[in-house]
Amino acid sequence: MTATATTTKHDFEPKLVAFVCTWCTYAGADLAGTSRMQYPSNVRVVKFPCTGRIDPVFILRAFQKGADGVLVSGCHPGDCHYMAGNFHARRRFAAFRQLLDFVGVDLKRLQFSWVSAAEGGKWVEVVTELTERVREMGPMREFIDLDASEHWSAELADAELKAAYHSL
Amino acid sequence: MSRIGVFVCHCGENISRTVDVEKVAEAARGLLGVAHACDYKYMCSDPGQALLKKAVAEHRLDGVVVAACSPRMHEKTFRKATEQAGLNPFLCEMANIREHCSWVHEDRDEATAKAIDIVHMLVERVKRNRKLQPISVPVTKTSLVIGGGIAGIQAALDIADAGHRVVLVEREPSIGGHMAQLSETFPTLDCSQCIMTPKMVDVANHPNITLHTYSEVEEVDGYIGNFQVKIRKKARSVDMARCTGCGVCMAKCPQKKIPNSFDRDLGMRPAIYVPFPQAVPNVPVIDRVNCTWFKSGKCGVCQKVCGPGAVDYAQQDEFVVEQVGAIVVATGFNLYDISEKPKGSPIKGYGEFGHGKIPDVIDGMTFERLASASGPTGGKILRPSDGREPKQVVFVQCVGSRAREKGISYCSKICCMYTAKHTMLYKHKVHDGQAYVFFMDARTPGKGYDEFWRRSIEQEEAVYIRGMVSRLYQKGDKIVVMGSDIAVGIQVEIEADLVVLATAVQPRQGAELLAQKLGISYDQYNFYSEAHAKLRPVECATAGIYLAGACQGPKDIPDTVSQASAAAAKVMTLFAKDQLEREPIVAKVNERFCVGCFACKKVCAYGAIEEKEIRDRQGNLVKVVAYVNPGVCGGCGTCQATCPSKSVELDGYTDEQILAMIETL
Amino acid sequence: MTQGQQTESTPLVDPACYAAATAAIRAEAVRLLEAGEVTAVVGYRAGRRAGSAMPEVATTAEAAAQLIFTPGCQNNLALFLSKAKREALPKGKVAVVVKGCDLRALAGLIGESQLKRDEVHVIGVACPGVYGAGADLAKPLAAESLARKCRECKVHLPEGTDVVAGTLPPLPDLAPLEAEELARLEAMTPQERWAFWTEQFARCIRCLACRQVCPFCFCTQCLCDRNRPQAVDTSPRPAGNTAWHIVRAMHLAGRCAGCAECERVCPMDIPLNLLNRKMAQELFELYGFETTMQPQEQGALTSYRDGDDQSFIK
Amino acid sequence: MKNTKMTLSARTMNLDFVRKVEKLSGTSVRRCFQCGKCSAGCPMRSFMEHPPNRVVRLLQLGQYERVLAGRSIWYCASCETCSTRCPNKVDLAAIMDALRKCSWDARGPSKESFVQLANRIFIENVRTYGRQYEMRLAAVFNVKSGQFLKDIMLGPSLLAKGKLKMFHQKNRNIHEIEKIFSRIEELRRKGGAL
Amino acid sequence: MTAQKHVLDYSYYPGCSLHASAKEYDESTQGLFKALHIGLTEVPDWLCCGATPAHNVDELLSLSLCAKNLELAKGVEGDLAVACAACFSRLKTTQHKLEIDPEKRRQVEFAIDAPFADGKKVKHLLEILARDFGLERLAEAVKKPLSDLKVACYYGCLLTRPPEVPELDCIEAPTIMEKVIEAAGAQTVSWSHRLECCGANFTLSRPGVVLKLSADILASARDAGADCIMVACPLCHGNLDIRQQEIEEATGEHFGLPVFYMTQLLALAVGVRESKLGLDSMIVNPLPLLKKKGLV
Repeated sequence: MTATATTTKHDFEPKLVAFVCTWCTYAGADLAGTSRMQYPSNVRVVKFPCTGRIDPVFILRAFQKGADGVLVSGCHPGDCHYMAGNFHARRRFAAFRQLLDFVGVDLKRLQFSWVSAAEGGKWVEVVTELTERVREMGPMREFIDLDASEHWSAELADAELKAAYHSL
Repeated sequence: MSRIGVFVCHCGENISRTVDVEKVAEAARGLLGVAHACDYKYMCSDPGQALLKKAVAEHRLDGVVVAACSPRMHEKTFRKATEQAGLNPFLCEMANIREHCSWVHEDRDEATAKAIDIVHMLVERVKRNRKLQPISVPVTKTSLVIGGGIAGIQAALDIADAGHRVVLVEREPSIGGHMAQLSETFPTLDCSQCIMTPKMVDVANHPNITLHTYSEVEEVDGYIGNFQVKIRKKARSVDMARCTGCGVCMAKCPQKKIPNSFDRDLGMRPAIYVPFPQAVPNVPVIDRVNCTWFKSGKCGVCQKVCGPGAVDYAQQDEFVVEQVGAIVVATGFNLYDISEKPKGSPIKGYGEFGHGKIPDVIDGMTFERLASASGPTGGKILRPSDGREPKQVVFVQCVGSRAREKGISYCSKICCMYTAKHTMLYKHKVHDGQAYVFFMDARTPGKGYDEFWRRSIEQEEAVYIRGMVSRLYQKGDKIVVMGSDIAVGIQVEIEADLVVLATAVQPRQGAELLAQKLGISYDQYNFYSEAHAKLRPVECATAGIYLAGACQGPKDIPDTVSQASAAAAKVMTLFAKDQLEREPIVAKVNERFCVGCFACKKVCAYGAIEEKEIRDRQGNLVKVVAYVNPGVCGGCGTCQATCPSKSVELDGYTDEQILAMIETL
Repeated sequence: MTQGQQTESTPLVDPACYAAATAAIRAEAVRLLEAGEVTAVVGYRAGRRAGSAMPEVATTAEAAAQLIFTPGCQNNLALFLSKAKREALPKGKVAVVVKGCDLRALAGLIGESQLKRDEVHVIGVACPGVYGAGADLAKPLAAESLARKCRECKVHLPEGTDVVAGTLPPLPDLAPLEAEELARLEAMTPQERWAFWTEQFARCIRCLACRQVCPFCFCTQCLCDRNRPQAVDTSPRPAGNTAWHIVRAMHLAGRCAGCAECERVCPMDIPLNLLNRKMAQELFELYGFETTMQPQEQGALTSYRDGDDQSFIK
Repeated sequence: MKNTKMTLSARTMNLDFVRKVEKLSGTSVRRCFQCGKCSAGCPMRSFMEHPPNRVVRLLQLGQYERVLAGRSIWYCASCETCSTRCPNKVDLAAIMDALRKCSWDARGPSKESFVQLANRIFIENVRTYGRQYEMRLAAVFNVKSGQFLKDIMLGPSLLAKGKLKMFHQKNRNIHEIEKIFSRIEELRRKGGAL
Repeated sequence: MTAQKHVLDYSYYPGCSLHASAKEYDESTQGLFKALHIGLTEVPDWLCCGATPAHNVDELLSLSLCAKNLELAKGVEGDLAVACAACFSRLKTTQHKLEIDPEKRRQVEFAIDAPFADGKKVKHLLEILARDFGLERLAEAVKKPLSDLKVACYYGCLLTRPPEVPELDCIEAPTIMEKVIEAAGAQTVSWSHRLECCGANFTLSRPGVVLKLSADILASARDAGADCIMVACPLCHGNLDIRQQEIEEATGEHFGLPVFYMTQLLALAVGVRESKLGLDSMIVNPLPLLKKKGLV
C-alpha cells in the first residue's frame, strides 16, 4: 500500500473488474481516495445502485471479455440502502459461485466482500489482495482460449457415426 | 452515431498531478462517438460549467462525460449544467478519475491508463443513457391515522394543525388507548388523565379531524399519495348524532355486573357503557354479547329511558371509504399475559408464577388501575382477593421480556421505569408498606430516568434485589416469593401480600393481519419494521406509510409522542407539494415480454410490483403481467437481476448500459 | 423380487402394473371428458415404434380410451401447461397425466403464476420408472434400460393430485449413477472440470431442444436470444455455448423439477441434468430448499434469511 | 448463617440499625447500586468473607447480624480506596468505622479478636500515656493474644537501632487525656454521644 | 538556632512514631528544614492523634484527640507542619468533619472542654516543600544532585485521602513526591503500586496481611527498576523497611530496596551531614546503594 508497492513493475498486470453498490462500497472506495490510501491500479469499477441489481451474467461476461478477476462488493447485511437487496444478492452469488466452480472456474478469481462507506481501508485491502492473488495466478486463459477455439470437429471415431457420415 | 463530449478536469493539481489529463482528453477524442474532448483546470467552477454548456451547443452534443471527482461529489452540479445546456440531465455521467484514480495511485503511466479506461467505460455507458423525466405522483392531502392512543392522537393533532384533513380510526369505543388507563406517569408523576384528556377533547373538536371510533380498517388499496381505505364502523347501537351523553341509559341498565376491561376487570360496568367517564366521544355503546335485549329480546330499558331516542338496536356495521395520501400506523401494544404461550415459544406461559391463577398476582397495568384516582378502588391499593391493603408488595421485572425460552428476547424498555414508579405510588399510598423489586438490570436511559429510579430506592425505600424470581406460590393468604440476591449470593424468600409482574410489551394481537392489509413488513415478534433502523426510523419500507409508538417496538410516552410528531412531520413533508416528485431511477416492465412469473414481486422489498391484467379490445384477458408502481419503487434493481427474461429494467442502470461498460475491458 | 436376484438386465417390475395404471388413466380421462369436466386430457398414446409413447391431447372419449402408461412415457407433460405451450390446448379446464417428477414441474409452474391449480385436473400416475436414452424399447424395463434420473427417484408416487392412477410395486435399490457421476466431477480439480465441460459444451449445436422441452423455459423472449444488449453470444461456438449452459443452469436454479428432459432430448448427449442436479444439491445444502410436489410461495433465490451463509464473503 | 436463606419482611429487616449506621457514618447506604468498584480496589478483599460491596448490600437489606458476625469489618484497613473511588459518594470507610463501633459497643460476636485486641490496647495506651509506645503495645498484645514469641526477631534489631524506646516520656497533658476519655464516657452514659 | 533569618516558620506535630520507630524521619526533617532555613517549632506536649484504631471503633474519641491537638497547636505560631501521613489524614479529617457537622462539633467541644480551634492550617511536609518553599528554591538549594538515583515514590493510601478534604494533590494520580525529589535531581520510576495500602493497621494484629500487601508493593517497585523506595509516612516505612527481610523470607523473593524517608534523601541532596540523616537506623542498609551512586 505504500509507494513501493505501486512502483514495482510486474511481468503480468491482471485486469480486474469490481461490481459495487453505490451506497456502501463505491462510497468506501471514495473514502480510500479522500484518505489518499494507495492500492494497485488494476481495478475498474462498475457502479450499481445495489448488489441486488448485479446479474450473474455480468460476472460471466466480464470473464469472457478478458477480466482476470472479478470483485463484487456491497453493503454489510442489514445496511442495505434498499433494505434487502444485498440479502438477495448473497443467495444469488452463493449459488452462482458454486455453479462456476462446478464448470471449472477457479473461484480464487472471484471475490465477494462487504465494504461499507466507512471502510476505505477494507476496500484497499480487498482490492490489493485480489490483485496480488490474480497476478500470482497469471492470466485467465480459460475463456480466452474458449473464445479462440472453433466449433467441435471431432474425429469420426465411432463406427456408427462414420457410416452415417459417409452415407450422406 | 452518438455525439459525446468528454471534459477532463485537472481539479487544480489533484488529478493532473498523477494523471496526464491532456493524454486522457486525446484518447477520448479517438473513441467512437466522441465528438468533442477537452481538459480544464476546474470543471466545477463557473467558467468550467460555461465551457461545458458552450461545447454542448457548439458541437451539438447528445451526451456528456465529465471526468473529474466522484459523482457523489458533483454529479448534481454537472447534471444541472447539462440541463441548462438544453440536454436531458440524465445524459450526463461522471468518470471518477480522482477518488478512484489520481488519489489512490502514484505511478503516472498507470494512473493515466486507468483514467482513460474509466472515461472509455463511461463514454460507452452514456451513449446508451436514455432521457429520463422526473416522476410525479398526485398527492391526496388527507392522512389516515390508525389507532387513537397517545401516538395516534399526537400525530393526528399535529397533521390537523398543519391544515390537513385527518381520518382517525380507533377500534375501541373511546380514544385514549393505554395512556388513559395509567395513573401517574414517570419521571414527573404527572397524572396521566390530566395531561391526556385535554388532548382527547382537542381531537374531538378539531375541525380537520374525522374521528371513527369503534371502527376498524378493513381494506387498504393504492400507494403513496393515493390510498383508498375502507373502514368498518361497528354497530354501536347508539346514534352518535342524537346521543347527548346524559348517561341515563347506563344508570338504568339492569345489567351492571359486567367486568370492565378498561379497569382490567376489577370494576364493573353496565351492558350499555362508556369505558371510562372521560371517554371521547362521550357516547355509550351496547355490548351486544352481554345485553339482555340482544340475548333474549326482552328488556329494552335503555331505549325507553333515552330522551333523544338515540338507542337503535337495529343498527348495522357501516362501511366508509376514504381517499388518503398518507397513513400513520399507531396501533400500540398488548401486555403479555402469563397464562399465554407467546409466539414461537415451546413453553406455555409462566407455570412457575401460577399461570395467572393466583388472584393477588397482578400485572403492571392492573396496578395502574388500582393506583388511579378514577380507578375501581378510587386510588386505594387493595388486594383483588380480599380487598385488604397489602403491606408487603413484591414487584418482579422482566416477566416475559428477555426470556428467550418464552419466545421474547427483547427488552420491553418501559418496565424498569414504571416499576420504580409503582414503588413510589405504593409508598405514597401505604406509608407503612414495604416494596421489594426483583430485577436483572435497571435500564433507565432517558432524561431524568435514572434519578427517578434512584429516588425510589434512596427516598422511597424500595428494596431492590438483583436476581430473578424462581417461583411464586400461594401459602395461606400470602404469596411466597422465592428469589435470590445475586449481590449477596444467597436465596431470598418474601411472604408477600401482593405481587406485581412487569409483563412484556407485545405487539397488538393480530398486528400481522393489519400489516398484510397495509403491505408493510413486520419482525419475528410482529412489531412493524421501519425502513432503516437508524436513518428512517419512522417510515415503513412501503412509501407513504409511517409508524408511531409501540406498534414498532416497546416505547415510553415521551418516545411515542416524539415519534408521532416525527411521523406527522413526514406526512406534512409529503403534503407540502401537490405532486410527489422523485428521481426517475425506477424499474419499468416490458409488458410485451413479461410472462408474469412474478419473481420480481417476490424479491421487491417495497411492494412496488403489482399484477396488471392485459386485455384485448373485447375485454378478454390476454395475460397478467407485472407492473411497477413508480411512486413506490425504491430503485434497487433487484427485480431486474431476478427476472429471467429481463422484462423489467431499471432506468439508469439498464443491462445495455452495464454490458457496454463491461465490453470495454 | 428380492435384492439377491436383481441384475441389471432382469425386468424391474411386473408389466401388469403399467397395464393397471393405463386402465385407471383411461377410465378417469373418459369420465372427465364425458362429464364435460375438462376440455382435454393431456396424456400419452402409443408411438409408432413398438414400446414408444408420445404425448396426446385427447379431447374426445374415444381418444381418451387410447391413452396409455408404459415405460416409454418419457415426456414431461407439465410442459403443455406452461404459458408458452398453452396454445396447443383447447380453452377451459384441462386434465394432465403426471409422473412424480412432472408433478414437481407442475407445482413449480403454479408457484410461478403460470397456471392456477383450479385450472387443471391432475392425474398422477404411480411410476416405477421410464426408459433411459438408448434403451431397447422391445425389452421390458430393466435396471440397465432405466433412465438415470429414475434410479434415484424419490417421487415415484405423486402426492396432492386429484387422482392417482395405478399402484406402486416394490422397487429395488439401484446404484445412483447420476449421484456417483456428480461426486466424480466434484472430486476433480477445477482444471479437470473445465476440461470436461469444455469438451461437453463444444459439442453443443445450439439446437435449443433443451430449452424447448423445459417446462420452466416459458419466457417469450429468452435473454440468450437478445442481441441488444447481447449478454450471451448466439452463435454455436464454444464461448457462447458455455455461457448459454451456465446462464440456463443459473436460471433454473431453485426451479428445476429434475425431469431431465433437457438431457434426454439433447442430440449431442450433453449431461445437462448434472448441472441442474448440482444446483439443486447446493441449494438444499445451503438453504434446505427443495422443489416439491406442492406449489411453494417463495423460491430458493427469491427469498432470503438474515442468517444465510456468507462465509464466502469477505 | 452465611449461606442460609434470607427471609425478608419488615420484621427481619432491621432498618433502624441501618439508620443508625447512616447517622454515625454520615453517608447513605441506599445510594449504593452495587457496582462493585469498592470490592474491585479493596486491598483486603482476599481476606474478607463478605467483600465490601456485599457488606453494604447486607446493610441495605437490614441484615446486620450477618455483617457484624463476620470478620470483614475488622479486616478493613481504613485505606479509604473505596470511599475515594465510589461513583455514588458512599463513604464506605465511614460505614466500616460505624459498623466496627456498633460491634465494639455491643461487644459483638465477631470472629476477629486480634484486631479488636490490638485496637483496645492501643487506645488504652493513649489513655494511659497520651502517646503511643510501640514496645509496650507489642509486648502487651503478645501477652494478651498468647503469641509470646511473635516478632521476637524484630525486637533486638529495633532496639539496637533505637527504634523502640524502653521508657515513656512524661507528657504534661496526660490529665487532659484522661478528662477527654471520661467526658466521652459521661456523654455516652447520658446516651447523647455518637 | 543560627543567626540567619528563617524564610518560613511552622509549628510542628511529629506524631508518636517520629519519636520512636521513625526517629530518622524526625532527625532528617529537622536537618533538612534547618538547611533550608525553615523554622519548625514542635507543639509542646502534643498527644497521640488516635490513628486508625481510634476512628475504627470510636469516632468521637478520634475527633476529640485531634481537636485537642489542634487546640494545643494554636499556642505555636505558623501553620501546623505534619510529617506522618496518618496523623495528617486524621487532623485534616477532623477539621473537615467538625466543620460540616455541628452535632459532632458540639460533642467534641464538650469532650475537650474547649471551643474547637478553627483556622489552623494543617500542612504535610510535602506541601510545605513543594508549594510554600517552592520547587525552584528547593532545586537551587541542592548541592549534591541525586542524579543517578532511581526512586520509586510511594504515597501509600492515606496521603491524598479522603477526597472531601482539601486535597494535597490529585487523589488518584498525585505527582507531588515525584516533583519534590526530581527537584533534587533524582530520577523517578513509573510504577503501579504507588497508592496501594501496605496494611499498616494490621502490623501488630495480623502481620500475615502486611506481608502479602507489602510484598506486592516491593515487587512492583523492584520490577519497575527502582533503586530504592521513598516514603512520607512512618507506617509505610515500618512495613516496607522493617519487615522487608521477613517478607523476603516468606516469599522467597529478593528485593534489597532501601526505603528512605523523603526528608532523608532531600537532606542528603542539600548537603546535610550524613550522620544527621539517621541512615544507620534503617533496617535495609542503604549505604551500598548510596556509595555506588557516589552520594556518600
